[in-house]
Amino acid sequence: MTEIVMENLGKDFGDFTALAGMNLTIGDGEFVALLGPSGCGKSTTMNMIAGMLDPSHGEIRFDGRPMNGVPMARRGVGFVFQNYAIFTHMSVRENLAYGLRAQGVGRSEITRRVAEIAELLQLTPMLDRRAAGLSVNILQRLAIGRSAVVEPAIFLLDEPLSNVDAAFRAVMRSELKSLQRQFRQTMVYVTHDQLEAMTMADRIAVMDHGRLLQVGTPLEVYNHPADTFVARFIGAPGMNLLSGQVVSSDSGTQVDLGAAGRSGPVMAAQGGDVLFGFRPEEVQPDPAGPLAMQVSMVERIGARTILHLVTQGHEAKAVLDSETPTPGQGEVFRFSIPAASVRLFDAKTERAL
Amino acid sequence: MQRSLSFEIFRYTAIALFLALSLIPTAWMLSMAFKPIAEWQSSGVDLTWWPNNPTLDNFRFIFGHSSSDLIVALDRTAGRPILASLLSASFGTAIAMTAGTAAAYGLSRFGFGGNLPLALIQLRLFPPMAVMIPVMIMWAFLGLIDTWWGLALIYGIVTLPFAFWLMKTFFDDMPREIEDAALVEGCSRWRVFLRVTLPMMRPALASSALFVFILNWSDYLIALLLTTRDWVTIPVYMASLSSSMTGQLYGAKAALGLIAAVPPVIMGIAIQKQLVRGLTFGALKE
Amino acid sequence: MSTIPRFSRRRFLSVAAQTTALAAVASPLYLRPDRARAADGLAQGMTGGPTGFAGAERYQYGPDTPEGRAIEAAKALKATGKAPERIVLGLSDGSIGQITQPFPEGAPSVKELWEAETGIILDIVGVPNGQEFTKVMQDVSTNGGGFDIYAVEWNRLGDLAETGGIVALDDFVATHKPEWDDPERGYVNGEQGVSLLNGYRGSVYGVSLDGDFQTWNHRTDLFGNADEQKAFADQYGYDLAPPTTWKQHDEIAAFFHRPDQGLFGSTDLRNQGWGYTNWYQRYVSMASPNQFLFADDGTALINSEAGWAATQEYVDSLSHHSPDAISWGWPEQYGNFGNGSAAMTCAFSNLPKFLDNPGNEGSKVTGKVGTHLPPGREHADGNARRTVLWLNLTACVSSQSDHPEAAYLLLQWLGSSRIYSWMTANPGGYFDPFQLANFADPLVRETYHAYHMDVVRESVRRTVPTINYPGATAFHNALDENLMAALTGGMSAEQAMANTERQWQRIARRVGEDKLIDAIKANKAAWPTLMDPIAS
Amino acid sequence: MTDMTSPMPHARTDAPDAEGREERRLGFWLTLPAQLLVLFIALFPILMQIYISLTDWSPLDGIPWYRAYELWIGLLNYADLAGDPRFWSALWRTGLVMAICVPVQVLLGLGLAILFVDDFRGKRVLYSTILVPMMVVPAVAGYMFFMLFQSGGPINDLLSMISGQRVTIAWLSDPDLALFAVIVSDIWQWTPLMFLILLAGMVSVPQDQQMAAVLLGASWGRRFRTIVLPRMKTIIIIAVAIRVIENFKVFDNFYIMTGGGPGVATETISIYIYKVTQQELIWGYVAAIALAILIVLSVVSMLAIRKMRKA
Repeated sequence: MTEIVMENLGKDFGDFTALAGMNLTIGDGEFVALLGPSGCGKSTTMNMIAGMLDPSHGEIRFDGRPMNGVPMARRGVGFVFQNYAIFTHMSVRENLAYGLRAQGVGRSEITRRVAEIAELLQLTPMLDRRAAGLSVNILQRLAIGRSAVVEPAIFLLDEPLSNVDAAFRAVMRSELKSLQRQFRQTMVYVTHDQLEAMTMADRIAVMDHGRLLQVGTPLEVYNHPADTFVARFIGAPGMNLLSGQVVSSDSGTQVDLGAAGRSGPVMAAQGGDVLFGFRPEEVQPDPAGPLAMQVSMVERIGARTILHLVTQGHEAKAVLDSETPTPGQGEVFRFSIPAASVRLFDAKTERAL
Repeated sequence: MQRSLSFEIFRYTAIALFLALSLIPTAWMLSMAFKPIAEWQSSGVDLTWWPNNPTLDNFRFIFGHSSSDLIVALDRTAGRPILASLLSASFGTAIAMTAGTAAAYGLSRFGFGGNLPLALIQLRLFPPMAVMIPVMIMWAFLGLIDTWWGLALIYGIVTLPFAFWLMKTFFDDMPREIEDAALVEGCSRWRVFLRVTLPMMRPALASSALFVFILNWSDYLIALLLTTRDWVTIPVYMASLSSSMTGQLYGAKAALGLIAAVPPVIMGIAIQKQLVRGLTFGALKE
Repeated sequence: MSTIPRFSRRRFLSVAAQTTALAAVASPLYLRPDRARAADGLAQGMTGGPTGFAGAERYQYGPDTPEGRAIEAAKALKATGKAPERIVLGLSDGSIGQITQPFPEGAPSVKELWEAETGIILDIVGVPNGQEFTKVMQDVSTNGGGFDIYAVEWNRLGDLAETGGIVALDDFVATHKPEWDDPERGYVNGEQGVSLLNGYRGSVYGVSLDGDFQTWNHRTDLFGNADEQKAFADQYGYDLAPPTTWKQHDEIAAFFHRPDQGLFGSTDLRNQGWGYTNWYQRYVSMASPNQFLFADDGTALINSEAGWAATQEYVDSLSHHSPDAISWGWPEQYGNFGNGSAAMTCAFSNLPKFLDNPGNEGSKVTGKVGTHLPPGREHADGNARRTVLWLNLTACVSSQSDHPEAAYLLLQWLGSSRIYSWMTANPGGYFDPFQLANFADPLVRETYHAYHMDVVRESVRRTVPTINYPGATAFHNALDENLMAALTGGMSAEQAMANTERQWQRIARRVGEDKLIDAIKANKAAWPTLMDPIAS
Repeated sequence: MTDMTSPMPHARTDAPDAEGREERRLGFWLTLPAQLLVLFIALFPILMQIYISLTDWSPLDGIPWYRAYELWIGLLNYADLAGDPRFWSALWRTGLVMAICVPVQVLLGLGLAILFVDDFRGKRVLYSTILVPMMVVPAVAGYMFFMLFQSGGPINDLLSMISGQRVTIAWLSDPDLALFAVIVSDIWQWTPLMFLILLAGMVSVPQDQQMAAVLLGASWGRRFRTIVLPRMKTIIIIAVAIRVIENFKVFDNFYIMTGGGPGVATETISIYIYKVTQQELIWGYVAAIALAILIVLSVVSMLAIRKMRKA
């Protein structure tokens, strides 16, 4: 229940800049995901919030209190490690009680709070089991419970789902989300999986190469990527980006995509070279559509079908629901993109236009 | 993790204190090795801590160059004992490592030799002195007394337990998938062991071999009882470095001691990294 | 290895040896090479011996000498193919120099001379000091066969003979006549000396190559210092001089004991394996002419007033020793004395040779060493001054040797007075003089110092043999162990002697009392009876 | 060495096909050399020791060992052994040395490992310097310590410098001090190995668990007690076991420094056996000692292993 403010936060390791001038405010009770590929600086940011790393420059404030130099034990931060860092040589109960004991809480108080948190996390039946050998989702709950029991103001989660197999992730995601709702604590969640970020976070901070690229709600980030990196990174598959030229004609402003044809009318603030972006899901088969590309591969995955499209110099994907009749491999696929779904990016700066 | 300044001060002070004490014997050996005879006196009022007139005479002396007549010229120089130590310790290590690695693999992968872990612990636990009489008789019967190969054989046996235990922990740790993959490729088990497993185990082999070598290299008691003339090892030879002129030839002993430290140091430096990993005995598995 | 075949093989060989020896003498052919060499520097009538230095003729020999006979017999063996290619001699490391280093200037080495004269290679294997017996026992018990000749401590002879590991040399002695008891040149005390050093239960088992009669040394610079003399006389009421009694010895030692100035009163050894040589000296002088260790019936006599008193004195004497005395061996003792850190000490007779030696640059006592007779105890009929024979390398022929006669011939040659005098004069090793000829030899007297040689000869006449009966090792260990317990305060003198007595009884039973009583009697016969006049 | 009841490797039975046969063959051949070496060093010595321990055989008797039956004395050696104060005191002393050396070595090693577990300036050099004693041959160390502990030697010289008055403690001539001195040499020699092993163990304690504990507010001491130590339990047991095993046999530096003396003040079991073997030469008795030790060790080690398996 704390607001975290990062101001011009940066970290250098020698010549290497892990994080450069990060400005981000995480509101009280907010669930923010730090999203980006490995090496983007998201873990560095989190470690600095936790106090494991000292910033090279800039400041972190919790509710206005500067945290620089405050040792991690006194920051009131709960941390859930990638592999949970459960004390496997102890029982579940001992794990849960660890923080309370360390802080010198009285015995009866410990018993009470451990019972409480165990109940909340449905860990009561296994309180006296040894932590080694418990299943992953129990370990996750235990890790959260171990941190939560000392009532930290902030929860930091470091890719907690990366060691979990895909089938189980959905379960764990929803569990995690509901836990966050119960605790209503400020949570910072580090992940490289856009799906996790999209499904759980209130806001997503997308990072790459030590820079914060965009902060916004999942939908904002999805619908209005600030640049081509965000556009490609969010969504599966990511946004199609075809290079083209803005041309003006009688039917309004269009983007000339060369061999693929000319797009329908778009709203463009500038002319010249652009990247023509559209989500694969927005592709509408249209025998009379303005765009045409050759189908190089058809991927049928249950409810959806993914078409891989090529034309000289262009590659794109289209996601159709499986009801829609699809052309065969090698055939030409004609389609259109609704004007509202088109996103244009500057070809040089790759920023959104 | 950041540590406080006071901890850093404590750390350096504690290490400095420990080293100050633990380096005394080594420093003394270093100092003795370069002292001329006049400064050997290790006792009394005119004790010298550091050679006033450093000299290489002690080294020249043990290799047969008598620098002055006052020391009895050596009838045997240190060359041969050094060779004896090198040969017996190296081949002893080779025996222990070969038999130990093979057996460790056999047990770790195929469950053969279930009796070996206990038998080998007992073998190591048992004081060699207590079996030296039958061993002497056996060795004499086999013509192995006073030979470097006889010494290598007993070294190989007494250090076999270490080779076995160390290698077993490595094999237990090693994922089987890689071997299985090679098996699927159609390699025979034996080929997999030689061509896949052993090369992967090179760091483990190196650190185990160093440990075993140091144990063999350090032996005094066994060589004392099993060698007589041609193949006495460094520690046994060292005992003979004394004369009526000057008492114990401490300078010569120190010089030889310094030389004796060279092979372990060289090997230790060569495989410093693996050594640390090798000595965890697989105890860190979850 | 079994007794019977070994015995018959030995017989067979000795018979064969006699035949070949005769054949050799009869055939002039074998003498020819020697004649040719004789022209080269040998004195008139001599057939062999060292050449190339002034006085070499003293060490040369004619055909009718033990050395000459040994060489001729060895050559005869060689000629008939009955001699080995090489003879392997196991020897303390420190002694090897006397055989392998030429001495004096211009001379060959002992080894070179033997090899030149006989054509048999002499292969010497060094054994670390103090390990002689261990190595021999290894070779014997494992049938190692590594040696033709063992050199061991003299009083192990009985033990070793009992193992069957060494051969009796009687037949060879009878054939080749070593003349050890020659009244002019031979062993001190003649026949009796020979049987003491070389014999066991009536047979010859060894050839002595040493004279380790423990001899007392002092520092002339300290004893001659006028200030010291005055201070001493003031304190004790008599003149400072080398002590004649134990009481004087202990007082003088206490007087000079100044550890803070790096000077100890007396540094005779107190460690295991050596310390009891001093106890012996104190104990045996307790009665006139001797306080024996065993009665004739084999009863131990040490657990008595005499034993307790000697032990108490022995323990008390630690007060004028180095604090490290208990852990010092002779190398430390020699090093310390050479460093000028002791007023008196008792050591092998070679101490002055090594430490009062201008060639020994490390020694600070060159020119300052004096020697004296052992201290004694005054009885009604005189002063019983006694010392002991301890260690003393004696060479034995291994029963595993394929050529025992050749090995014996080497020993006869080495151990006879001419070659031995030459060898012992060589400062390069531990072989010490013990024959009358040695003491008189100018070269030996030069090396060992004239002042010392006469004292050694006189000390020999006052020397008590240590235990050399079977079980000698065990007897000494038991004594050692208990004396050490007394020294370190773990036991009273009385307890120590009582304990020793008990252990000795056990050992005696094990060895067999009949064997023991024989050996005790033989040993006793060698004890001196000489009493010195009591100084007024 | 006693577990010879199953010298033939027991084959795994769950691999019935051709591959299984190949595995069995390979497993057999791989373990064979070690089995043969163990058999080689165990079989004859044990049988021979049993045989001669029932006799009064000594090499001094001049009969070879196989004819020792001529000196048959039954169980007398064992009866003697039971009442041999020197044997029991040597055994007790060996235990005492172990009881002092092993904890000190392990604790010192642990302490050093704590200091070395994270990075600091000069770590590599200091680390290598600490390992130096491991590289010195124990026999050589024995000679060095003999010199160091002379009453006028370097150690007293140092003490004199520190205390300001001349110290002449006779370390090696006093029974208690001599034992202290040899223990010091043993600690000096083996602490680095303990350090090496324990550091390896400590480095491998998962960093994130320690971090987690820090974040939960645990002090250094609590973390060490509750996270590091429990994680290192096995490696500490192994380190202790190695030292106990090797320390039980200690000979080299003790023998060179004091020869077991003064008296029997530093006589460990190995030195005692050495002396009985080399000086008293009652080899039937030595065999009885050896077998007694063998039996005791076998029982102890089997119990220890069983206990370790359970844990």
